[in-house]
Amino acid sequence: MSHNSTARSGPAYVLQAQDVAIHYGGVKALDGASLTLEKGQIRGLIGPNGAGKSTVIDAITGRRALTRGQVTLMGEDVSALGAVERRRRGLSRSFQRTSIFSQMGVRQQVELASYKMGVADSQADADAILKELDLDRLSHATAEDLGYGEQRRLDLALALVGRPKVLMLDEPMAGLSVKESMDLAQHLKQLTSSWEVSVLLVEHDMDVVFGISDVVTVFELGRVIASGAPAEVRANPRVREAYLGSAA
Amino acid sequence: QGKEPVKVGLVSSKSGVFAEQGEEVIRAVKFAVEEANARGGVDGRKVELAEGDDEGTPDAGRRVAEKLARDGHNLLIGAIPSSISLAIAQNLERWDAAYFVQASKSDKLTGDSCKPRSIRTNHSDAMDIAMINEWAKSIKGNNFATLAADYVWGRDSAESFKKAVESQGKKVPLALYAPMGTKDFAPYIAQLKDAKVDAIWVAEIGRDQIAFLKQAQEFKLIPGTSIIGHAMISNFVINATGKILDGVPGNLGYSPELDNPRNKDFVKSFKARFNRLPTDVEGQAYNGIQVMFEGVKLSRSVKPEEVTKALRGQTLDTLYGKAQLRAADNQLLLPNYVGRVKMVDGSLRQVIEQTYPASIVPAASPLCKM
Amino acid sequence: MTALLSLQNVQAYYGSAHILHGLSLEVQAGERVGLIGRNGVGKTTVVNTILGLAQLKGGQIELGGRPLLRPRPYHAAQGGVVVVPQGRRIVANLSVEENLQLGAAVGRKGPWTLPGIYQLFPILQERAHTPGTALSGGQQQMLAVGRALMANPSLILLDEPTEGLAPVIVDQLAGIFNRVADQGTALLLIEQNMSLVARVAQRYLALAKGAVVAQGPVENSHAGLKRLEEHVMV
Amino acid sequence: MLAINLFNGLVYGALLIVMCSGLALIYGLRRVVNFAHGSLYMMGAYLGYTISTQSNFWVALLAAPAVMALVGVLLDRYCFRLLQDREPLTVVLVTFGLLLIIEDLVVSVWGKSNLSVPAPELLNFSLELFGAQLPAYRIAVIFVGAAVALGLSLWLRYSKAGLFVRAASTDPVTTSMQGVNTDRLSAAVVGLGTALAGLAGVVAAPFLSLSPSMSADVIIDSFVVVVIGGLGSLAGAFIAAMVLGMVQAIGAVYLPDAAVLLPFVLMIAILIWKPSGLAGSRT
Amino acid sequence: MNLPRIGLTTLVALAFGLGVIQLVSSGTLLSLFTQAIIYAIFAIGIGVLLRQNGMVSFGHALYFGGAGYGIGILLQAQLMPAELAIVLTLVGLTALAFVIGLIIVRVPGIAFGMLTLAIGQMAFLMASRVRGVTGGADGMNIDWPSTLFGLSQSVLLKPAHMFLLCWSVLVLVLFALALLLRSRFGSITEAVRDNEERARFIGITTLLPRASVYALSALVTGVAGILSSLNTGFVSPENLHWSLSGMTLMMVVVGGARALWGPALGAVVYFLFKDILGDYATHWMSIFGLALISVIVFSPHGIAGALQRLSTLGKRGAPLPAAARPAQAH
Ligand SMILES: Nc1ncnc2c1ncn2[C@@H]1O[C@H](COP(=O)(O)OP(=O)(O)OP(=O)(O)O)[C@@H](O)[C@H]1O
Ligand SMILES: Nc1ncnc2c1ncn2[C@@H]1O[C@H](COP(=O)(O)OP(=O)(O)OP(=O)(O)O)[C@@H](O)[C@H]1O
Ligand SMILES: CC(C)C[C@H](N)C(=O)O
Ligand SMILES: [Mg+2]
Ligand SMILES: [Mg+2]
Repeated sequence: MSHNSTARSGPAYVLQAQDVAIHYGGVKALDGASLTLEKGQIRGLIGPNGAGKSTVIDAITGRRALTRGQVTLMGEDVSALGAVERRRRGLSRSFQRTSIFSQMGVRQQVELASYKMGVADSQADADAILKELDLDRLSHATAEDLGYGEQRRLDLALALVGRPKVLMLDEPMAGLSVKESMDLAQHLKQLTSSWEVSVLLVEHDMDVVFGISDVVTVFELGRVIASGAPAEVRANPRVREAYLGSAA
Repeated sequence: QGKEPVKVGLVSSKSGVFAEQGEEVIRAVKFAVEEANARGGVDGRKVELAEGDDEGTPDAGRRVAEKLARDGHNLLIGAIPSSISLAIAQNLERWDAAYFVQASKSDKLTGDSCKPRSIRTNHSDAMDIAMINEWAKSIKGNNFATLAADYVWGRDSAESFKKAVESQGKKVPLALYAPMGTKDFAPYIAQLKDAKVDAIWVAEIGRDQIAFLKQAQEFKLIPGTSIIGHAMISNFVINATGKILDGVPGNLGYSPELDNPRNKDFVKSFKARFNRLPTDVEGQAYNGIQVMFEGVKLSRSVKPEEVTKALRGQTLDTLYGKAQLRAADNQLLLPNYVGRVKMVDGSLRQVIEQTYPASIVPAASPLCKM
Repeated sequence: MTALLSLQNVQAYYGSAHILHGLSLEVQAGERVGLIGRNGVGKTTVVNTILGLAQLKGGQIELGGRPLLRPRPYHAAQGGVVVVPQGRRIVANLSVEENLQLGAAVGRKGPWTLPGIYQLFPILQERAHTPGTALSGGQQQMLAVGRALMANPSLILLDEPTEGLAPVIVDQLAGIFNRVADQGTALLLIEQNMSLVARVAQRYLALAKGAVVAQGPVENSHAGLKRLEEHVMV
Repeated sequence: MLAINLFNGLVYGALLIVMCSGLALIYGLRRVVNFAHGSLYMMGAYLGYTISTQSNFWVALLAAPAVMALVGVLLDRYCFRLLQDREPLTVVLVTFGLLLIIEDLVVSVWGKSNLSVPAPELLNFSLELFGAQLPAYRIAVIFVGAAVALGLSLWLRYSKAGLFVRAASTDPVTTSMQGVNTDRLSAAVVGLGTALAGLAGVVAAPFLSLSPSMSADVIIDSFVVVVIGGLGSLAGAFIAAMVLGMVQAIGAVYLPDAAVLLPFVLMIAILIWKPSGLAGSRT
Repeated sequence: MNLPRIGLTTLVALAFGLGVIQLVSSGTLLSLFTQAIIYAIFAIGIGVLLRQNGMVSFGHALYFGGAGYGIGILLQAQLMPAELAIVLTLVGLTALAFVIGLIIVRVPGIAFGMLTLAIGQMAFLMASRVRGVTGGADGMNIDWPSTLFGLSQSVLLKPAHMFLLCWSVLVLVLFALALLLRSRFGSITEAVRDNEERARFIGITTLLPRASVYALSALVTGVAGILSSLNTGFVSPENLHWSLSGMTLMMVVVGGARALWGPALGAVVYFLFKDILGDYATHWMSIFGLALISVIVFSPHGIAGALQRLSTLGKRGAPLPAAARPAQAH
């Protein structure tokens, strides 16, 4: 599938982040972490607060400039590209703090995103996505009038537009009820099989993470401290210590 | 009765750099209007007055003049600086108005920007300079500096002075222009001190000249260096600066000393009303509106076009005696005066030292095409 | 006996977002209470409501028996209730020592003085004149706790004090919390780290959807910990 | 000549220091860029005029700032505090409204004409320094500027209230959580800032005449100063005020046309490079 | 509003202008209206920037006076017909604004306001100090040719005709803006204003739209500047001064920038009230200052916002349409 340049041996990674680091002055928010995503894979990313989970998403999506490291999307080095360009190439994300266009209509903003992603029939595409996320009844409402859960779904809708190849979700379940979280998790699982989208899922809800991830990575202090199959990671004593505290 | 009233639009400064002079102009014009109405009006017509504040800027001046003119008060008078007069004169046809210049001196007003409906009743720069050319022969010293307000009149004045003295082989090594509204003249004073000239030609305006004189004294520029004032030895400046101006020479636009019946009348009735002599600014303004009234009488009309047309070329009875309004450029040809500030009867005021007849007035500018 | 802090049926909002739905809690003098709950259930909002940073639109808050009608952030500290805020909030342009002096703003007399704090956290004395924000996360947390103690409070509200801290530091802080409490200061410990709650608190309150949904005594045992974790992990 | 010009730069810089320290203090605590600050300066000057004609200049020098302090406290209590949760831009627009009101008030009370306050008798002489005749009053202005700068710096650095002000300028919420009554503190600081504007007005009166345009004359320069210095930073404002004073005094002589633009060029360059200003920490 | 309705409203509005000159014969009143309308267009320029970019400019007089100076200088040079000079001035001004915009729109919040203030003041100072072409502090007269767009000056400058011209331009400017902002460009700029960060993550480059809105707002203001220079035949540094920007900004705030026509309403209200009160109240500034503060405090979206709220209240009888507030999903 990677039609040019740096074809690598091993599995065809859709996304590869190598030794990415972001320092804010003396603060090493991200201190040399590597991650990969295969096609259709869900990778859970967990770690204590401030471990650098959001920052790694920022690094990969181009929201923050890298201090060092490299990001490869479908075999192509995108480290030098801006956030807009990466998004156009299929690298999409949601935000930990809901980030929508609060003064605009629900459908208007999804349709705009769809148009910007170069979808031929952006109208139809917008309607489809809204229906998918059960927001179609709210098409004409202004985003700021939506409830919290609806706003979270709208955030997700904006990320799904244009059928991205890679989706990075920053605590999408935060603030949702247990049932809503479970529904969303199912939904994600379904997306990966129907669209073959690869997902990086940052989440504090362990049941969700361990329930739907194919692989799980654990961060601490801006570095990867463990990575592997869910069961393996769960059993890792270092993880238990870092994440659950010394009493675990 | 039943005749259309004379509707005067009084545009002058109630605020801004020229507020002091504006106050005087307004007082004199109101006085003239009341006096005329008390005597049964002008040409049997009642005189109605409306006023607006030009804030000392061409923009605001133009704006209020337009409002007054469109409201029917289209016989305009009262602005002080040439810049406002120019902005008004430009639009007279558009607003169907006439304008009587009574304080602005810039040659432009009777030169390339002259207008049939705009009439100047005071001295122009060219007239002042013609006089100064004569007078300069008697000024001591060879080296001069000029300090002028950075706008049309200040530039005109300083440049003309320079030309006048240079033609006599004297020098003007330093020419400074301070923006209108300058509060702190210290940097200019520093340069003037440094230039070590024999005298400084000052063409400053309104408040600025008061500030300049005070600060010049603070920094001991004066009395060490003498000052020649263009439009400076005005009552309001003398009053505001105390002894600083004592002995300073300059041109005089009007003086209550003028010896003719018309002026004597005016001084008398003014004194009766205000218990003091009229100032130079008041005299000029009063003279200006009298010319306007004269135009109404001559034309038996209040139409701006007719009023001004009737005046052109006429010889009028003015505060300066009989004077002709030159048809070529609408300039009233007046005698001119050099004076000096002196202590008279316990107070400082201007005293005429020399009078130059109207015959020295230069010919009309060829640039004026009406 | 009157509670140091009491919230009755509190309704709190951020703008039009209704966050606390009839929350009630009480802390008595000398008590050690754990307040637990998942991310976003409104734990910080409890603190913010007491401080007047979230809008109180129903219910009642009392400080030492005195009702707080229109809370402003300084009322709590003046009433002896000091907050160690989530994220620590060390004042950036002040030195370590100045940050501590800021804590003494209310001027309440009591056992805690600058030397006392330095004795408790020797590292702070070493770094007294460096900018507060130049400290590491754990040191900043000590500074935040020290700053709160400088007010000689009767109750400290600790909002996730171990967030983002290495386990060793967490252990250290647990010891300090216990020492502080042993000297008679009441604690309301907001935490997601249940082992810390188990080691410090005597009783817990579990929050969900902006209200207290469960409470009980804390047992510092494996089973007790499991029970606490259930409230946050579900 | 250089001596005189440097001197003039110092005088104007000193005036700007007094003016801008108030502006910076208010910005620091209230995050308000106060468009009305120039009008408050003007009001102080006119008050000073009235008081000094009633009694004398020295009384005016104390009383006018005192009255202005009260005005500031009221301004904070009934304006800035009520609007503290609104967007900063909204509050800026409100201060513009205040500007209109205060200027009208001043014109109604004192009229539009030019007033002047004579320099106090005590300082009505000139000194020969560095080969130039320098008016004593202006020398005194430099001392006032220096005293304000030094006094404020010491107060902020070493007093308890100063500590609270510094803390609240960085993080008002945290400061308030420590029990500092930031409402009262803000009122006091806005009062102080306004008093400084008033002081600047009284000090300026004897060498810059009083007129309704005096506020517009100084406010833009003050903005340039606080922006260059970093909004809310006092040290930055002190330095920037001196730089601006010098640029204006010296520029007026050597580069009369370009000089007026220099401060703006500097301000634009700095804002584009660092939107929070030289010493500003917040964006 | 849908397309036919916008078109219809435009036609009705144009006809209204014709009606006004039939009914009002007072030259004074008409020239007052004319002035109000010119400032209405100016205010719309500032309003567009606020509405589409969320940015407050304290220096828009730059484009108002700039247009006057531009046209004045071109006409003085007598190099081209006046019609072309108008187009060239507007194009030049828009291009200049675009370039300035590319630099300054990156700067957020109040700093942006300060930047615009500084740039505007620089223009003011330059125009006041450089006497050569601009006449310095005296301002310059603008020599309009005797005929413009085939109309002779004397016809064009009749108060009624001048009014009609300005009114029509106002209506057309609003019409054009309404069309433009309904388009994709409108959505994009709205998105960037609402949430610049998110906009980048749906594939929008944010700098160009912002700079374009800035240029657009300058263009609209420039149109007002041209009309003003036609109406007065004069331009001076005061037309570039920050206090003019400030006053017009206040009109925008009073009118409300949420609706396109809000700023225009603000300007008209400003001039009418000033005129009505003018003779009775010398305290216009205080009155306006108080009005301004009250509007900011009590009706953050200005008169237009209040009117819109009233009309939705009237129509639906409830502050929020029921459709917009459904029960929480599941
Ligand atoms: N703009 C910034 N400047 C300085 N430090 C920052 C900045 N943004 C983040 N940090 C720091 O970087 C570290 C990593 O933050 P990040 O938001 O990536 O954590 P996280 O793992 O997503 O945590 P959470 O679970 O709380 O969302 C933290 O210590 C944080 O304080
Ligand atoms: N300033 C705010 N405006 C609007 N909503 C807010 C604001 N702050 C928090 N919220 C929302 O209020 C809810 C409760 O937040 P709160 O910070 O109290 O949670 P918490 O229990 O402290 O979570 P955490 O464990 O992450 O600290 C969340 O849904 C959050 O998104
Ligand atoms: C009063 C004067 C200084 C005005 C000056 N004569 C002018 O023409 O502008
Ligand atoms: Mg995060
Ligand atoms: Mg919290």
